[in-house]
Amino acid sequence: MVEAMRKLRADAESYQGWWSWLTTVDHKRIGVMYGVTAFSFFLLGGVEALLIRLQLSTSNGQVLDPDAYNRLFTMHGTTMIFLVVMPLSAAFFNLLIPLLIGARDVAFPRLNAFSFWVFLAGGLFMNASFFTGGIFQGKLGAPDAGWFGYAPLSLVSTGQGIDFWAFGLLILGIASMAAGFNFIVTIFNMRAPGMTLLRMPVFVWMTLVTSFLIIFAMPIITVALFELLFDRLYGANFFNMAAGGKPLLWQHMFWLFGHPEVYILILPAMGIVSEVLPTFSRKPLFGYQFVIFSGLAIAFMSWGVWAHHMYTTGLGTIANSAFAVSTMLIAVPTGIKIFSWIATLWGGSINLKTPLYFSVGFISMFVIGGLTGVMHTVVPSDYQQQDTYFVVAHFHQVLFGGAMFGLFAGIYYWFPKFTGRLLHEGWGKLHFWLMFIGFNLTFQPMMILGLLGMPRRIYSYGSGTGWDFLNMLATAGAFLIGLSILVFMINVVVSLRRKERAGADPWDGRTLEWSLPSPVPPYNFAEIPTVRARDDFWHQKYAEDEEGRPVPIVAGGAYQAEEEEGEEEAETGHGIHMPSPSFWPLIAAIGLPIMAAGFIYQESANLLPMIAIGAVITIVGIYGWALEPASE
Amino acid sequence: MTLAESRGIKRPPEHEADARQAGGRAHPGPLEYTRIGLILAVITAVEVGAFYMDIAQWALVSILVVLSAVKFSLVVMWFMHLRFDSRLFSGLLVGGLMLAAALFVVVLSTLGGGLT
Amino acid sequence: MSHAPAALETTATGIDNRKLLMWLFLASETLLFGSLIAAYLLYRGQSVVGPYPEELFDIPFTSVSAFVLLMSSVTMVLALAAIQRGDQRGLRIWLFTTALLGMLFISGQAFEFTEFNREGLSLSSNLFGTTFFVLTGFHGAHVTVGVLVLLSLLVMALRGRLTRSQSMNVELVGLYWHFVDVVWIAIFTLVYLIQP
Amino acid sequence: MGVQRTHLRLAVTALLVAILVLLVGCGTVDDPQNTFAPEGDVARKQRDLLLVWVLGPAAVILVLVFGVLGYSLIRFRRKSDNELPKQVHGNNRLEIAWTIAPAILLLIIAVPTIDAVIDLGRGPATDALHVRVTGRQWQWEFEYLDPEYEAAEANLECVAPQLRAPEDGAGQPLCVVGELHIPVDREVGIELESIDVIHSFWVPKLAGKLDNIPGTTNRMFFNATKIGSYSGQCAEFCGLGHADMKMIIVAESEEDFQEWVTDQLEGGGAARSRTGEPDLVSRGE
Ligand code: HEA
Ligand code: HEA
Ligand code: CUA
Ligand SMILES: [Cu+2]
Repeated sequence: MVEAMRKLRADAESYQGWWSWLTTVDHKRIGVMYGVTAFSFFLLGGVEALLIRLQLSTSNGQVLDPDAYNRLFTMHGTTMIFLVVMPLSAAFFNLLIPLLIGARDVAFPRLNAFSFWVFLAGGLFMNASFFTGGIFQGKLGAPDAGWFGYAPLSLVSTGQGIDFWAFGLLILGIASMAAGFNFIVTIFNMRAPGMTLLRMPVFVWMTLVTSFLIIFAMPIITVALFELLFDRLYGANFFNMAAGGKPLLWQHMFWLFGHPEVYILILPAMGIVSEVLPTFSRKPLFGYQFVIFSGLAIAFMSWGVWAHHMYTTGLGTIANSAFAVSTMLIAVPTGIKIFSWIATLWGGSINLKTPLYFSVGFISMFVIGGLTGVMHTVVPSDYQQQDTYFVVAHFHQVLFGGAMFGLFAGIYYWFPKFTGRLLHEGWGKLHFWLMFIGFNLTFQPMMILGLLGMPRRIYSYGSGTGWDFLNMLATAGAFLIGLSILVFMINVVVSLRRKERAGADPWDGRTLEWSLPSPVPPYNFAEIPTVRARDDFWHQKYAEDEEGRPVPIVAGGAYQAEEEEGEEEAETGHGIHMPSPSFWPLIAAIGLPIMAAGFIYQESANLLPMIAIGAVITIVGIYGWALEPASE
Repeated sequence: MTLAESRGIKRPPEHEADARQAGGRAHPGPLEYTRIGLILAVITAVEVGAFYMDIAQWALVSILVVLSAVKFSLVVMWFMHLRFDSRLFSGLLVGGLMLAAALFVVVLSTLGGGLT
Repeated sequence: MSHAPAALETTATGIDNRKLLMWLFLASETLLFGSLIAAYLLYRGQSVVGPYPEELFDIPFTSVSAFVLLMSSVTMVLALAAIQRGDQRGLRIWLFTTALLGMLFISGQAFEFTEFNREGLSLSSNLFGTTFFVLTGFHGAHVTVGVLVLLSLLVMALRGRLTRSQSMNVELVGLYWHFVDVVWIAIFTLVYLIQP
Repeated sequence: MGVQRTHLRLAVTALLVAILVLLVGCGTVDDPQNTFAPEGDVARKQRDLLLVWVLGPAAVILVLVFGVLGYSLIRFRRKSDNELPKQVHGNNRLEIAWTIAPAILLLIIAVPTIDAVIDLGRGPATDALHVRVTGRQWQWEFEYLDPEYEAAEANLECVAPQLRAPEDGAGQPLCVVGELHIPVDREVGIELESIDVIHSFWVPKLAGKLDNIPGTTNRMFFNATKIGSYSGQCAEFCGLGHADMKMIIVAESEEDFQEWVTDQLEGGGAARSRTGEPDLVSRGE
């Protein structure tokens, strides 16, 4: 056994270099790649946002022309949602799920690698659209119909921007669905002995719920995108009103997907916060069951509210009322979470470290965002707010103030587990405060701008509107956020060079990953653990006295003895089987954007062969994958 | 939740390589499959027959919907083994179907069109 | 379909990983086909110009097609029963028959499409053409993928690489195949038999 | 620890700044599209609904949540490294309480919401002025549908009427572009259409928006309770010219309105059509 492990470690150490990253099927490496890629896209989306803010900083801005502006906000929204928040969440799924449930890897390691490569292919493909309009003549070619691409505007849009957008989203959809299937199977099937569903950490639960939302929501947008593409490329009539088509069908389908999507974006962050708060208050999560069931309730209810994005389309009195009520009620399970988190802090021993800062930032900003959401549900006043900066403020408040803050909390919390180094606290707090202040400076003024009647998606506004000052504030805030991101990047670089090691359990953690060395070895667990309680690792460290106060267990205590017995049991199992690396997932992924490009250009440049080439590459990849003698 | 119940500290005993699944019964044999196939064929014949009969539209529609639902259930219950396999699978399929049905009934009724 | 020995590691639920994966995939496919069918129903009878479905549908022909696909489900499940018994000859025969029936179905569809096309129906001619071709086309694409996978299985079986212990491979393909079949049961009724 | 104190003070300052900004923002003089300064009954109703029923409760919830959150952060800070708090796992009664209380609050908010939805969903009053508003990339076209506003000549700047098959025997409704005149204190019934992509008709001080969707007709109504001119603009992204797709609604006395109409009918409508950017300064003041 020991011999085998030594060999595995040696194998892993000899397995280095760029080739090893291209063929890796290790969930931790894939997680790192997801994280780094998504963060790069965040910088890109952030630069787009800064350009937008520069243009809007004063009335009659001259930085961008309307065409470039429209393309930039479309790409900003699309990038932030599909290339930043979703994959950052996926990075955490990858890094953590096997560790949290006591597994050596995900259920389908190669499918997991495939997800990542397809995501990368889709992201690059989407951004390649910038170059289609003749960028050297100063014209961007990106999509220009907004991140929800309402038909018929997205039909009449000229150039290839929308085609790239639609195919890009289709490719990204494949990546998300594959990851969704994989994580559901992993969570159901790969749990260590004793890890019952109701012992799973909340983050695992939220991953499960999110994955279910993904696999049910993605097919709907897939069909919508295909319909759009058939209309654009082959003259089909789905949204063509001249032939009797209904443009509103697009909106229904988009938001049928789109609303579950916003919970796909927020639930992982909520899971992260549910792990951070207990650790940093040295108390179990308050109302574990309620937090989980409220997550399930949110997921369930998220299917019944989509038309709140369509109040002003004239749905009729009954539909508007019904969707108003269903949307309002979604605040109830969300409230349960907020209250349970605060109750977790209450009476705890709160360790004011950076991950906790970001978690508290999450709670406070998300509550503001949620309450503005509730304002939107009041249909008649939404007639005034819809498509104004009030909406822009609402969703940045939940997406940035919520999801991004939560994800940063996770980065600070788990960074030591995967790098062996803690992020520097001083830089971290500077990062937090700059971001927190910058965030409020950017998005609170937008709330007022919305109420002052500033519509969204306008490249310019007149000077008599009274919007100048607040816009200037927002721009200043955006640059402050940018500065905070630079501080974060400095922090990462500085911290990685620190000599000081983090140790296995720097935060006095509660869940299984903290029982492993940092960084985690390739096989995760030398012995698959046997789980006896929720927050199992905490209970290995502390017993509880009669008053419910934890008492540290000295090594060799009762629990430890039991543990050894458990180990013997596990000993009788198999040795460590690690999945072997494979480059087939990468090959299979490469074919997809080639095929998509072939479809887009087949008429103008007769690239029919390109479709075939792409298809062949993908099929070869799949066959190679299927026939490869791998042990997974 | 059945899953939680089926989940103890001990792993379930290793199962044989045949198709027996946890909580599931053995699959039926060729004879039974063929019988179901015959029933399916007969129902299809009845459907097409009904199509050519001179009956009221509502009656035709209800007959066709019921018959195809029966066909659907026969295939998923026997050929896809939902009768014998883990209840989780039935839950997934039925959940997906109900979700799709619920969502699109609402969409179609707000958008109007051929259904109304 | 990897060559992983069937019961190398037992899972926490006792359910096979790949079988769960397949069912999750099928569950999400219900929303894919649900969306496509909904678009068809939404635009049923809304075309502003012809050709209309009443003029084109050839019910006896399509009924035969539907019957062919239905029977391919029977042969598919017989292939599974064969491999589970260790009956290699049966496995090969039934896999072959299933693939053949699948190809027959696709040929039927190809014939139907060209026929409709000749009579003036195209993706762009009217709402009926748009929704009909996209819905049945997506289904046809699924059948095609299924046939390719069946043929791959058949090759494996002929080379003796599909042993009894790998019956899960056949079971998974079967699940997919039957699902594609039940989707056609719905389409046959909703699109062809029920007309406004 | 003093550092933590400073952080908290910083946070409080940031919050105060935010509130200050809010107050400054709402009090600016130039506010041609301020939804909180309505000049019509519909817009007033929409603002009051928000102010009374949502903003108040939301503010209370916000203060409560922030208060308890801030309090626990200060009160329960870790004082020593081996401090181990009592392990509380939850409290069902508490959980149920904070499930039910928000639900009740929301159902209460739902009542005036639905009431207002129904109210705004009614048809226009019997004496209303009927106007069809057509959106097109990128201008607004207003047609006066009541029979007394029939023009002898068509206004060639108006594209929508030309696309529509002319009705037998009927003349052209008076059509103007970019600037709609209405009599003050009289309800205006609006029909919204589009001839290309989706647009959204929005005059913040008079009424919330409703979309112009190709292939459908949406209906709304509003009035102006004060003489003046009100600026509005397209609120659904519609392409390159979206930001410039503006309009002016001029509310004037019945006499002025009639005079304007007579002018228009004689001048063929084109005379006073919008030229360039609309003038955002109120006329009536
Ligand atoms: C992470 C993403 C996220 C999240 C979590 C939410 C959460 C919510 N959203 Fe938001 N929303 C978006 C992302 C998100 N939204 C995006 C991207 C858009 C715009 C898309 C576009 O147009 O581009 C949008 C737009 C949007 C609209 C359409 C606006 C318009 O276009 O006119 C509406 C309308 O109802 C709405 C409502 C809500 C509600 C009620 C919630 C609720 O879930 C919030 C619930 C939370 C709370 C209420 C706070 C905590 C609760 C308590 C403290 C309990 C007590 C509270 C009460 C009793 C009220 N959202
Ligand atoms: C998770 C989602 C997310 C996030 C994080 C953000 C982040 C930001 N967003 Fe975005 N936004 C959306 C999602 C998001 N947005 C969506 C969905 C839309 C709707 C689009 C549509 O209408 O279609 C939108 C629209 C939108 C608009 C409205 C445009 C319009 O309607 O006309 C504005 C305007 O100010 C804006 C601003 C910002 C700003 C200033 C940030 C900032 O917080 C960004 C901060 C980040 C940085 C500043 C990056 C840091 C970079 C550096 C430090 C440079 C270093 C570079 C190198 C080393 C190369 N966003
Ligand atoms: Cu018209 Cu925006
Ligand atoms: Cu929503």
